Amino acid sequence: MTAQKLTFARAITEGLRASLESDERVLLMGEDIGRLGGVFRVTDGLQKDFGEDRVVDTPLAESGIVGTAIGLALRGYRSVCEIQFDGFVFPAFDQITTQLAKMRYRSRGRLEMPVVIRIPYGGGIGAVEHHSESPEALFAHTAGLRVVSPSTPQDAYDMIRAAVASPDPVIYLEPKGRYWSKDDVDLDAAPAEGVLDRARVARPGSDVTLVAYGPTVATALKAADALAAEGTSAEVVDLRAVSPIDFPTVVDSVRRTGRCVVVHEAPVFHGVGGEVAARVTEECFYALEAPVLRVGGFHAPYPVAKLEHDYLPSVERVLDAVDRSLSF
Amino acid sequence: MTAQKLTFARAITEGLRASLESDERVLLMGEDIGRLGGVFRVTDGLQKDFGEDRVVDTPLAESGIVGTAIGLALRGYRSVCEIQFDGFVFPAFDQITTQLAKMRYRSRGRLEMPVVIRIPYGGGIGAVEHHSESPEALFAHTAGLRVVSPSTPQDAYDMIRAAVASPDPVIYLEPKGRYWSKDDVDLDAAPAEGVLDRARVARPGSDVTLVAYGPTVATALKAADALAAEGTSAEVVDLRAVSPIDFPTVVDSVRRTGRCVVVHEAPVFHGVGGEVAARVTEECFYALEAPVLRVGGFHAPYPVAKLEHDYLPSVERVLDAVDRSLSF
Amino acid sequence: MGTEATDVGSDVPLVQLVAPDGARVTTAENAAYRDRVAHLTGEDLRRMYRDMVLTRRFDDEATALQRQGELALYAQGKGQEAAQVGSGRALAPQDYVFPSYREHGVLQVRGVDPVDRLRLFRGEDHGGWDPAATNTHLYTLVIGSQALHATGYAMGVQRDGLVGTGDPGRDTAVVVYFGDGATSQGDVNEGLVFAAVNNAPVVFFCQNNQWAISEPTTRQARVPIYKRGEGFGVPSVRVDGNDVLACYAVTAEALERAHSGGGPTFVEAFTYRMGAHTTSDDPTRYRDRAEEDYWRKRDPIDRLAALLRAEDAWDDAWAAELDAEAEALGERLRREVRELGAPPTSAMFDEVYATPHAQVDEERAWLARYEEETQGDESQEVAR
Amino acid sequence: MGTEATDVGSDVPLVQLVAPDGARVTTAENAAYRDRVAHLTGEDLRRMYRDMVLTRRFDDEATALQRQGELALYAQGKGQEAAQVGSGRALAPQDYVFPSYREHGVLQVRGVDPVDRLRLFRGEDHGGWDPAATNTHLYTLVIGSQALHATGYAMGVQRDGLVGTGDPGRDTAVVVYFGDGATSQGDVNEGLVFAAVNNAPVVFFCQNNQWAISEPTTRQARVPIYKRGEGFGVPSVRVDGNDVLACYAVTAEALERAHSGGGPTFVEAFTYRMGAHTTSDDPTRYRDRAEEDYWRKRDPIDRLAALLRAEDAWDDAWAAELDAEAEALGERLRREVRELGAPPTSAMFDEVYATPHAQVDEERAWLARYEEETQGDESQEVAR
Ligand SMILES: Cc1ncc(C[n+]2csc(CCOP(=O)(O)OP(=O)(O)O)c2C)c(N)n1
Ligand SMILES: Cc1ncc(C[n+]2csc(CCOP(=O)(O)OP(=O)(O)O)c2C)c(N)n1
Ligand SMILES: [Mg+2]
Ligand SMILES: [Mg+2]
Repeated sequence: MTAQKLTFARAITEGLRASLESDERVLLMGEDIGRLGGVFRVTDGLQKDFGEDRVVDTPLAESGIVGTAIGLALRGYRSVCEIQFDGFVFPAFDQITTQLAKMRYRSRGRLEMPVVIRIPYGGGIGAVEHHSESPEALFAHTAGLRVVSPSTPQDAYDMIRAAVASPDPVIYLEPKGRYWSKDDVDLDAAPAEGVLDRARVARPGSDVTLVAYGPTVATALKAADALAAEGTSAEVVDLRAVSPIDFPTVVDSVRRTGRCVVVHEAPVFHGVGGEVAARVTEECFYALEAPVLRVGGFHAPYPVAKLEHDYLPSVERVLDAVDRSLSF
Repeated sequence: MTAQKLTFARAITEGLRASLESDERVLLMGEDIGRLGGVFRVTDGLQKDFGEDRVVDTPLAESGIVGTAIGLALRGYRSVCEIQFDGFVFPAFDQITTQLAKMRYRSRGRLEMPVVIRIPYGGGIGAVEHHSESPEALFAHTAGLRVVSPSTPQDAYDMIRAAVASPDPVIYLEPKGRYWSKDDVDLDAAPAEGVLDRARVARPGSDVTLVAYGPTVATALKAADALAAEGTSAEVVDLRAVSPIDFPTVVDSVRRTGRCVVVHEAPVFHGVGGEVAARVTEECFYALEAPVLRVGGFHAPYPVAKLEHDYLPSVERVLDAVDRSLSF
Repeated sequence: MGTEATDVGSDVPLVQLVAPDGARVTTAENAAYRDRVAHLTGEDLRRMYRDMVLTRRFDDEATALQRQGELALYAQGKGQEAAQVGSGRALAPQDYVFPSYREHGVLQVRGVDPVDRLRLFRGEDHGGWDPAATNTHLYTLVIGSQALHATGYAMGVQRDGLVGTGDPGRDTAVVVYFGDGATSQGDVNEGLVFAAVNNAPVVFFCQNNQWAISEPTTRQARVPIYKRGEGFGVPSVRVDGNDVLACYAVTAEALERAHSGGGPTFVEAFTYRMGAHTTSDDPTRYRDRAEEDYWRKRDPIDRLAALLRAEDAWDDAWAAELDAEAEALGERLRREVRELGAPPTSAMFDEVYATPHAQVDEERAWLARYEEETQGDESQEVAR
Repeated sequence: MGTEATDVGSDVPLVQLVAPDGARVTTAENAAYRDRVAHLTGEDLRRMYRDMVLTRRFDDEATALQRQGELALYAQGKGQEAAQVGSGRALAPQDYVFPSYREHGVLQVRGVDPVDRLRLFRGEDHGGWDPAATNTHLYTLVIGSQALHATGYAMGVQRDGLVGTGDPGRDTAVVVYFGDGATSQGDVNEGLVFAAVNNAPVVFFCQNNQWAISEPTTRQARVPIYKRGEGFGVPSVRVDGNDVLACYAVTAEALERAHSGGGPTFVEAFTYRMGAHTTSDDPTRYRDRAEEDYWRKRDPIDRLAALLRAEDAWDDAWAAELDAEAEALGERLRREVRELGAPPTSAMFDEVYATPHAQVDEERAWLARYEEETQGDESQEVAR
């Protein structure tokens, strides 16, 4: 293994580069992804290396981006669409929900939709409105889409390659608050198996299971550190995907620990945590010592930057939930 | 009380008529709602009575309908937008999610958004693609929206009037499969209180709680009949609203029955049932004899009409879930 | 009210090659279009006539099948046969078509099997045919969204190097069909943006049939619809949509532009939906008989018949054969549509994803088990 | 590359009343527009100059505050002052404005407090001012969506009977601002559809500043942007966006049309974004100095200064006062923006709904309790 220390963002760049290199029908499309390299520079240098026909600066229209990517897929191309920020995916919601997700089904498998939609998402970067949201539940409810979010640079690299290779449409959610975090990435590894649908035990433990994905995996790991210092052993499960959800891994963990706390940035109300809690409770009813608890955003629009740290699930709020679970 | 037997659809017509009469700033907007009276005839006769400026046939563009309704609200008008079918609300998803839901918050309460979006939803009518879906979870997750669905003609009448009178935007989901069902409606009753946020015990019972809303309330009531014949007493709670959810009423019921089954037409995966199950489990952990079970659509696009009866939650599938709950 | 539907530019000149009475129209303005149909022989015209007659028969049979409860719904194309057959006949086999949901005449020309065309309306399939077999995409029900698919497909064709090769067997273009109502949707307008900026080989073929369900075109636009394309820098033309030769000619011109690298074209075919919007619709609620009568006199099939007779291209034996062929089509539809079964319950879960998805797999297994168990339980259930 | 940005129709004639050197432009074509500014006195021109200078100063101060970490972000308007002040000055007080997020000059004219204008960029408020106080809506960040709000608002004005009353104090119109990039969004195009069909009193004011972040206008359109309106039947005009008088004149014309019942107008103001897209942007990655130099010579403030001098409307004492006023504005911003506190945590839950919502109420109560408890716990937490 020839690992390099890369930022999370750069790991995605390298994953895109590898995909562009290995299949000439892979295209990147989006606003400002060419000469500028995207507002987060994730596509930096790729237009220079692969040309304007493969790394395409599109008109400013998200429905147009996804809609034309669908057409390109029908012609055998594999488009990776960049949505500039989470809050700007909604103009494309119709194309994603009624067309992209359903085209294969509608055609009884005759048509394939290998389209990836990359969305920098989540908060904590002090941004203005629409730049910090977590819309994963709005995609995960729709059959036909795969919805994933990496939490480490290595997963970011492996998962973007797997997403581009997938014959199914993938909503690839990039935790933008982690873009600048660094870690070892093995760029030469063979394409990883199962990264789009298998959860990962990020830290083993025995007293409580913390379920997280994307940006909150780091939060959960920090909470686990703090708990360890107090003598509580927390297992951290990184879901990687919220559609599908790898319940066997979660259930196996909760059967051992008897307690579960789900952590995401999105509002708790009608969020992914509800699905996890409902299903884990079904499967672990007799093993649970406490109800599955959820820590996440509140039922309010993402607030102004000055308040976001009170809105986001902090390590402290995770610890508070673990305390409540333990004392149930 | 001067009750009349009215169809569900006609009860909405009369609620709209009452709203148009009592406030001249109320407008109806939508495709084909004028001379045609809408494809389900819910607005039948209203353009004739209130004129083309108040019952407006719009261009064929859902984003345009909701976006202009927002502008009209800023000028003091109260628009009721008709979306022709559930599957056609998605072009308006951006305006609903990023503008309608957030305008009040963005302005710190200086701007009001009294907009109602009426959506005939749900299946069972033998329709083609996009005409039978249940998208409620996709709205309920977004703060700023109220999301409701009546289950009886009287509620349809009371709730549409309350929705139009509400200073908040309301997604008003009409169970189209129930449009032709008839029941007594008191058109002279004073505007009903709390119908947009209080659940209704549709049938009292003591052994198991069935939670439903919109089209599945009838299903749950039929299941309760069948269960009664077998000696099982089921309480049926009609949520009326999925945002907010009246948890005290549900929790009170489940604390008494110890068992709970949630029924909706939408896919179970990441659906409203997850929120209900998670929260009920938190509040009733020691009272529950079995995990909260969910009955609903599958994680697949709404199928062809020939298969819809296998897709929809039937009375039998509710009974099956109750059996599983009872034998847990 | 009878005139309201044709308010938006009914006085605008349009490309016409055959008058309603079947006489050729010869003007200075239509010279280039006349050239484009000059090579069509009597046999070519009879072929178009055949397509139109079979499309009309298909329409009538499908409507009848719906009335008999064999179809859930049906969207009639009656009156639009010239627009559909004329444009369709201008296509090369390698060109790709994105229909809306009323282009039965286009499907006829492309060779999509008539029974397959009704699977969707029967509620047996969301699509119904293999797009690859005829380079004809499935029907799209969400108004306007296919305009972007077509543009993207055309961008793919460009990347494949199949524009401007000079080889008529290889140069490839895309035609997307939509209605007057659809022009109001953001997606159609974004399609024009993307097509214009990319100079994509796509023809936007708008059938202005005067109505979007109950709304006349005046509720969608206040200037003639074909003007829309020009605002995006897309060459635009209005054609008499009931004149099959004119529709052929303008489409041929647009395709030549696309094939040779000249980019997109916007065509407005001015026509009329003679039937209801769908079998669920009741047009008497919103339009009057005078308007319908006006257009009935402009029936596109009558017009082509008159032309064939005027030019001695009509042949009674051939006409009798065509009658018999239409009869046979009707007979086949009545028989085979009824025989279309229902897919197995498990088909509900097929092809949601290409690769396994845990929740789909579990739910499929659950339903199979449930159905098996309740099969045995039937008696018990009835008792309930 | 320096010319790429101005490729789309930079050779198209546009309405101009003042040349870059400050000389009045007198042509046969601009006669009607000259009439519209004939009544403007030297004092009127100085007032516009003042607005432009204060807007520029506001811009510079805000940029500096962002650099110092006092703002999260800032979107510079430098170079677009003439388009914004000229159009803004044509408005009547009762007219309603929908800005995008860069219309600091419009806000200046409308009287939105300068400190309030920065609350959004400080991350202290999603809006920042009371729209009713100045008939100026909040900034909208989702590109193009305000085009529909403006059209709907204008439809409300029509229903209020405030179009074509003949009373200049009552007739009401709406102006919506957006950029060249925004013209690609479905919503802007749907706005044109709804405005056209309803003949709504709304002016679509597009500032074509040559760039949408890093993308030149050629990525959005292949014909001049003002053509767009015509395809919808909306009268359209291109104006020199760096000529404050021309911008005033075309907006006045459009507003007169709207006020009197003539319906919508589409204005393309051809201008340039002299600064970065926002303080997060680095324009050196996508455009070259030659282009920036070209436009620097066309600075709208310099042009108006030259006009004032050429017409003896410049007054040194007045200029010195204006300098002092700009100084004071800067000083006030530097002081008061720093003093803007943070809202209380509970504000997060305020005004999500107008009426109680159970989940919001519970979560608000939960967070208050949690914060109270952890306040006391602080030491314990640190220990963790
Ligand atoms: C997004 C969307 N909104 C609404 C509908 C419902 N609908 C089906 S057809 C139709 C009218 C279409 O009119 P037009 O585009 O003129 O085509 P035509 O039916 O006349 O061929 C409407 C409103 C739909 N299918 N999709
Ligand atoms: C729907 C949406 N997509 C993307 C963005 C991100 N974004 C912000 S400004 C901008 C460019 C806008 O260009 P233009 O309309 O020309 O206005 P300008 O910034 O030049 O004033 C983009 C892509 C957004 N705000 N909204
Ligand atoms: Mg039509
Ligand atoms: Mg711009």
